[in-house]
Amino acid sequence: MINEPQIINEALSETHEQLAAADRPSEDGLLEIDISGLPAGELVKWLEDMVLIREFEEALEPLTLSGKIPGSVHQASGQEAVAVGVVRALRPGDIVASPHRPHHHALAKGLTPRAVMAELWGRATGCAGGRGGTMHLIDFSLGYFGSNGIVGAALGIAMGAALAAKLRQNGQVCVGFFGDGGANTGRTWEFVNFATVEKLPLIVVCENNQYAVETWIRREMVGGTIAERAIGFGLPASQVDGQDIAAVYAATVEARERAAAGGGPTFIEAVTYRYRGHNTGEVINYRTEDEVEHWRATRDPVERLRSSLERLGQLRPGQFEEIVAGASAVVQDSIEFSESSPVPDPATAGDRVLVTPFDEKGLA
Amino acid sequence: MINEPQIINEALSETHEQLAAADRPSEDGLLEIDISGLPAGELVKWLEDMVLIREFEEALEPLTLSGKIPGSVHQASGQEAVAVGVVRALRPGDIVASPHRPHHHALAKGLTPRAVMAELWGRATGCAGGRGGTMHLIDFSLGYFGSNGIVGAALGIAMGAALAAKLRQNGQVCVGFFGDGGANTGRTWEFVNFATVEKLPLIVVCENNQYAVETWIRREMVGGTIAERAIGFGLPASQVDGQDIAAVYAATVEARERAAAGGGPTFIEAVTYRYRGHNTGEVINYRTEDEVEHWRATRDPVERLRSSLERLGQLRPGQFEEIVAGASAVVQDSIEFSESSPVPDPATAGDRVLVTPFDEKGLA
Amino acid sequence: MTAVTVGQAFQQGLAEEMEADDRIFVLGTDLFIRGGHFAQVKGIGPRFGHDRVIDTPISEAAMVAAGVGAALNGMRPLIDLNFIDFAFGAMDEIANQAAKSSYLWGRPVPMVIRASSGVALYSAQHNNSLEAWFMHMPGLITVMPSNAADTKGIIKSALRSDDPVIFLMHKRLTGVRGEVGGPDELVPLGRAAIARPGSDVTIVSSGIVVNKVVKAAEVLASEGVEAEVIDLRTIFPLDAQLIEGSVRKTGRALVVTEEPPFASVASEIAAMVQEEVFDYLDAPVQRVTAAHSPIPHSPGLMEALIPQVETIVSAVRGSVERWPSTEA
Amino acid sequence: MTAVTVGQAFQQGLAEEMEADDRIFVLGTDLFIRGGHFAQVKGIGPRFGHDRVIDTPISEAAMVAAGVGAALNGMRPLIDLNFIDFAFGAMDEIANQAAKSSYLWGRPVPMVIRASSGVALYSAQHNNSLEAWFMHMPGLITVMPSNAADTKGIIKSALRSDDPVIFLMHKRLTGVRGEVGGPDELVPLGRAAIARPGSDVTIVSSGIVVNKVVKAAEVLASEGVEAEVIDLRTIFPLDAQLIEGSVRKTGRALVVTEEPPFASVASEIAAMVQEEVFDYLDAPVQRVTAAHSPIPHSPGLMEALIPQVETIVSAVRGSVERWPSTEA
Ligand SMILES: Cc1ncc(C[n+]2csc(CCOP(=O)(O)OP(=O)(O)O)c2C)c(N)n1
Ligand SMILES: Cc1ncc(C[n+]2csc(CCOP(=O)(O)OP(=O)(O)O)c2C)c(N)n1
Ligand SMILES: [Mg+2]
Ligand SMILES: [Mg+2]
Repeated sequence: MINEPQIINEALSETHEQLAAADRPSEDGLLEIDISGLPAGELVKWLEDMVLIREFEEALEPLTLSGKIPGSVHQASGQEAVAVGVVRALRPGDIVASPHRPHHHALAKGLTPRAVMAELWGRATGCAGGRGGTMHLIDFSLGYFGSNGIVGAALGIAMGAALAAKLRQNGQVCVGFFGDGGANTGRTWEFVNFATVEKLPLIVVCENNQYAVETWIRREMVGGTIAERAIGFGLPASQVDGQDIAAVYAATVEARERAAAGGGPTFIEAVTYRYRGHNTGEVINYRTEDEVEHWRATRDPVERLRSSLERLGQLRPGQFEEIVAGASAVVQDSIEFSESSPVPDPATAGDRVLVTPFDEKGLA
Repeated sequence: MINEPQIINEALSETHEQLAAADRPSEDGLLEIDISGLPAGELVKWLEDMVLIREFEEALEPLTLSGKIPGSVHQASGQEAVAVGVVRALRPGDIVASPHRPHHHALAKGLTPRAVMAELWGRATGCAGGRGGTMHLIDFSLGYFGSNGIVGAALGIAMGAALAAKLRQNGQVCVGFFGDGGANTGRTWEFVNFATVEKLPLIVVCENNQYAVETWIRREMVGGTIAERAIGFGLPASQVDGQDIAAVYAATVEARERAAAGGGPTFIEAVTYRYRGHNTGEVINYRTEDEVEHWRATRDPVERLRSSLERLGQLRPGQFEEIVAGASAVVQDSIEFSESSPVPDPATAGDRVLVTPFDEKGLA
Repeated sequence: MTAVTVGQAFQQGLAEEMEADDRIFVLGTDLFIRGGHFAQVKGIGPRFGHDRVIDTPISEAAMVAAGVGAALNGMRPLIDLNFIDFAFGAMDEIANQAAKSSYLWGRPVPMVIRASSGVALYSAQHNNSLEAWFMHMPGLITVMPSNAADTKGIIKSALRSDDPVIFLMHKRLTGVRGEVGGPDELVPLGRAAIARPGSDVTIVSSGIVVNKVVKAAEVLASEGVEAEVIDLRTIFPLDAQLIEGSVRKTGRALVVTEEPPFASVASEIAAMVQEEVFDYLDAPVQRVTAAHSPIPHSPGLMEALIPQVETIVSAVRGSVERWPSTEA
Repeated sequence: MTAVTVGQAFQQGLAEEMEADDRIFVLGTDLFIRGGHFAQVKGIGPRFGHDRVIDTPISEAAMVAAGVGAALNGMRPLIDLNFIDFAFGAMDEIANQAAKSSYLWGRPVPMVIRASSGVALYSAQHNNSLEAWFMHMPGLITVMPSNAADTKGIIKSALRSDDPVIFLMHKRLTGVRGEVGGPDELVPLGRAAIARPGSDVTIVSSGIVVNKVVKAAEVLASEGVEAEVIDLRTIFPLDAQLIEGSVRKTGRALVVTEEPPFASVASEIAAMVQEEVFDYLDAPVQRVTAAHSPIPHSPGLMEALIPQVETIVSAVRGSVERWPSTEA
């Protein structure tokens, strides 16, 4: 009964080759995107958002490895276009909830790098007072209904928030993010079904970065796309190129309109890629460096937007480098801010478990 | 915010009319079935199985209302062709697991009416020694891996049994039943997905009787059929007329062959109907008597097989009445058997919780 | 004042609160027409309409998630799980989401989860007693009324609480009648009640078991032992003060519950009482609980596993005989 | 004999049993290459192949259901849930299916559920302590080793048991080294161990906490108080005899656990000890547990909520001062 050891994902080369075959890169090697439908005056800001996310994520690995950030975190480098494309299509009062890989969503939704970074550091100045860390970021005032440590759970919170929005008729639209791995947990489909039946103002966004930890999507999912799976639950669903911010934005605008008009939820599968390991410090044995390089070279979402903007003359020479430098400074500031922030007072460690007062015997 | 009271399912008339429009009944008002592909010599036995189930189920209401059977039970009158059609397509070593509406499966799989009836009565002679009742019937020796009180759970047990069958390479094929309501519980789709990924020898049978308690399927499920939903999980899936034993049998034979050949699971949605309430004693406010009558008149699975057999001269005049009388006597016997059976010894009530011995303090 | 059933008391309390606060809605399976498996919300659907009584698919995770998300977004949902056993399918949503939001995010989840509970028919999978689980899990309030008045008074408090409340109704109490308070009479969360005053032994229990304990107290009274019967009403936060005060007086305590014995509500009360009033105790704190066993279908087996009046009486008798009172 | 980590001890025990019994297989997420989130089965995949180490989708209900069904059909699965918190998504499969089959159907479910547990980093949703829940639920065995030798010896026993066993490995023990027994050395389920003998006070604990308790015992010894430290190893069935015997001797007991306090394993032991050896007790049985709180991210907050050596020492000191020994 003993098989041969087999360490690298056997289907890997196939993905890579399929990808390469489908690619028709432009001169700079990147696949072109069409940004003509986007609000021209805002696109530099979008690029700034994406660069900030990239810089933020890329700063984290050494901070976790050195223990300054306790524990490891899940970086989203490579997935910037999904976060920014979705959030830019929303209105300010709209709601977003994230899974365990959330920094890009949180930053896109307006949380400051300081609030997020200090939270990762477990400092009192973090957005959850240092109690939550990366998987429990929060800012209700910005419509950010939390990152979540449990696969699929954030979609449930967004779904429930959408139910409240419907009942309160307040015009809010809610977005629940999850990953390709989250497409295999039963609760995801309960949430999708319920939202569809109740025609909730919900946008379901599956960030299909093709891996769940070390598990390639095709290892644990047979048949069509995740969007095709969703169609069986009776809601409009489509797959978009998650590295193309224009595609993500357009799909979200349409979904938002439908939701706001009482047309119910929409399912968006955004095909994307994470450049880093599942978590900081991971030793990657399940995919090749070639594969990563191919994604970077042909589909990097930041570079694709930059290249389009440059081609259309909306980015002057040197401006991109300025943006990167600016973002880097902001991230650096968030690190210094975190380092100099106080840790939460241990005397408060047990506070706020309930609103109802209690002590070590029960009712206080 | 107060709406008009609204007691009858608003979409009811629609179903009924759709049905009526689609129907092309034969002379006796029944929709014909084509039994030419079935093993001719066995069909009278199949009819006997179905009649036995019907008689068994129909005997239960007064027994529960009088308290002789403690609690109420879920009858499957009207769903006989699904149970018999599926089980007749299996081999003896194959495995079946049922949800809360299980008597038809248990009897079809070979449990005696005495063993089942006495279990409902909570008697020591019941198939679970009186511990289980209707929702925990069991006979491992017959490959009957239990009825289950939790919606969707039986499919999980069948799926796990199928994993064992695959690992043990023993040729077993496993069947997990659930209802239309069970198509909305997340676990169902986890089980389906896992079975598909692992190519397990599993047949997933959804008995779509169109109601989950009082809830009409279209109230809590939007879009296509349940089978179409299943297709998104990458396994072959089809909807069959569950009142046509030939259709059920054929679909199961095909599924069994696929499973046995290593082709993995198949999803069968059998559209059927329950004549009785969700449970004995239920007051039915959610569908019309007309609807029930229409199903009985055009699609009764017992009558359809009987009519076909009579048409082909495989049932002599009077034989059906003899079968009914025989079944009725067997059911009557099971009642007398149960009534005269001992209740389990209260001194044993706490036995067998674990194999490892323990007492009221812990380890014994 | 006329007597109503526990089920009707629940409906009254719920309807009154729904009239007063339009953030409250009810969500679960088969509620609108049938009123739930125990008719616990019968009539609420037609009265308040489909926006306030939402029928759902059989999707317990989605039901509770809907409640959590809606509560975080300004509503006050009552999620009806029918049987508490179905909470297994929503356990992450209860324990990891609802119970942790106040702590992590500073925004509590004002949601009530109602479920029928307690030992009755339908065998093992429909008769799990989970009050100890909820008591153990930080971030939840758990209540378990024993009569109609408390049912009404507590559901009203629960619906006004900012915390997530697990509201457990004993199946076999559903039809039991009693008088109830008016629209402004609330029973506070966290406060136990003295169901029968007494001086010789404190017997703590909750839910349906209180009735058996009161009967046992009558038998004991005829033997000269006056039991003080405490009805917990709220399982957590525990009304430790009331219990301790009583045991200081009586010097003897018994806890009677219908749950399995280990790491139970009864364990907690026994542990707490001996810790806090050790010097007043004439005898160990005893526990009478259900057996460490699933609940079987056959009624005779089922009854053999749970506390009965006679078991309670003899536990007290045994204690008094072996450890006679020090004073008197 | 060379020292191995607790994680390696687990792998050794598992591999030995897999060699001996080909009904054993392992199933969970990210096991084959990565060896699980704690490298707990690192190397087992390549060694035994894809039929014996089955990677799954993120579908906890399906994982445990696969285990239950396979166990009922002749196999002996080890289901790896990575973190015990993910059991929430499979709670029905654990509590309503695996735990009830022996009772209802007379066929036990020989399945081991392995998970990392105990307070560590990653905040509230990844740091639930559920051993009390499993202890409370009839039909389950729950174990929680404190060192490498027991980890190996207990996983071997668990894999040979016919009952469903919840095997909890403390996250912060994963890399701790110790010597382990050979292929035939099993540690029986249900048997506690005396981690340090003593005569003045019995301190009961389990898992990682045993280390803190032993340190506290050293401090106490320097003050003239000799603590007997009991390492439960198995949470249920509880080794009540060993605990009672020790308390009969010492007259004083403390339970130290890292879980929330109410209806906890600590509650159970406190309740049981005072019930069984009341007449030997000089002082109430004390509990030192984690606070009734979710576990936060910030390490300082986290440490403030769980028992520390100093808390344990002062609890014993407080007891001895307030209730001095009667004899001696
Ligand atoms: C219910 C549950 N099971 C398992 C885990 C452990 N876990 C955390 S992230 C992850 C992989 C998620 O993959 P995917 O959904 O594709 O998101 P990605 O990491 O790719 O962003 C797993 C298994 C969890 N957090 N929750
Ligand atoms: C997880 C769970 N939720 C709810 C119930 C209560 N319940 C029992 S049967 C049933 C309806 C099931 O409908 P369906 O699956 O269509 O089967 P049918 O009764 O029609 O045979 C419900 C809601 C349950 N047993 N388990
Ligand atoms: Mg992924
Ligand atoms: Mg149905």
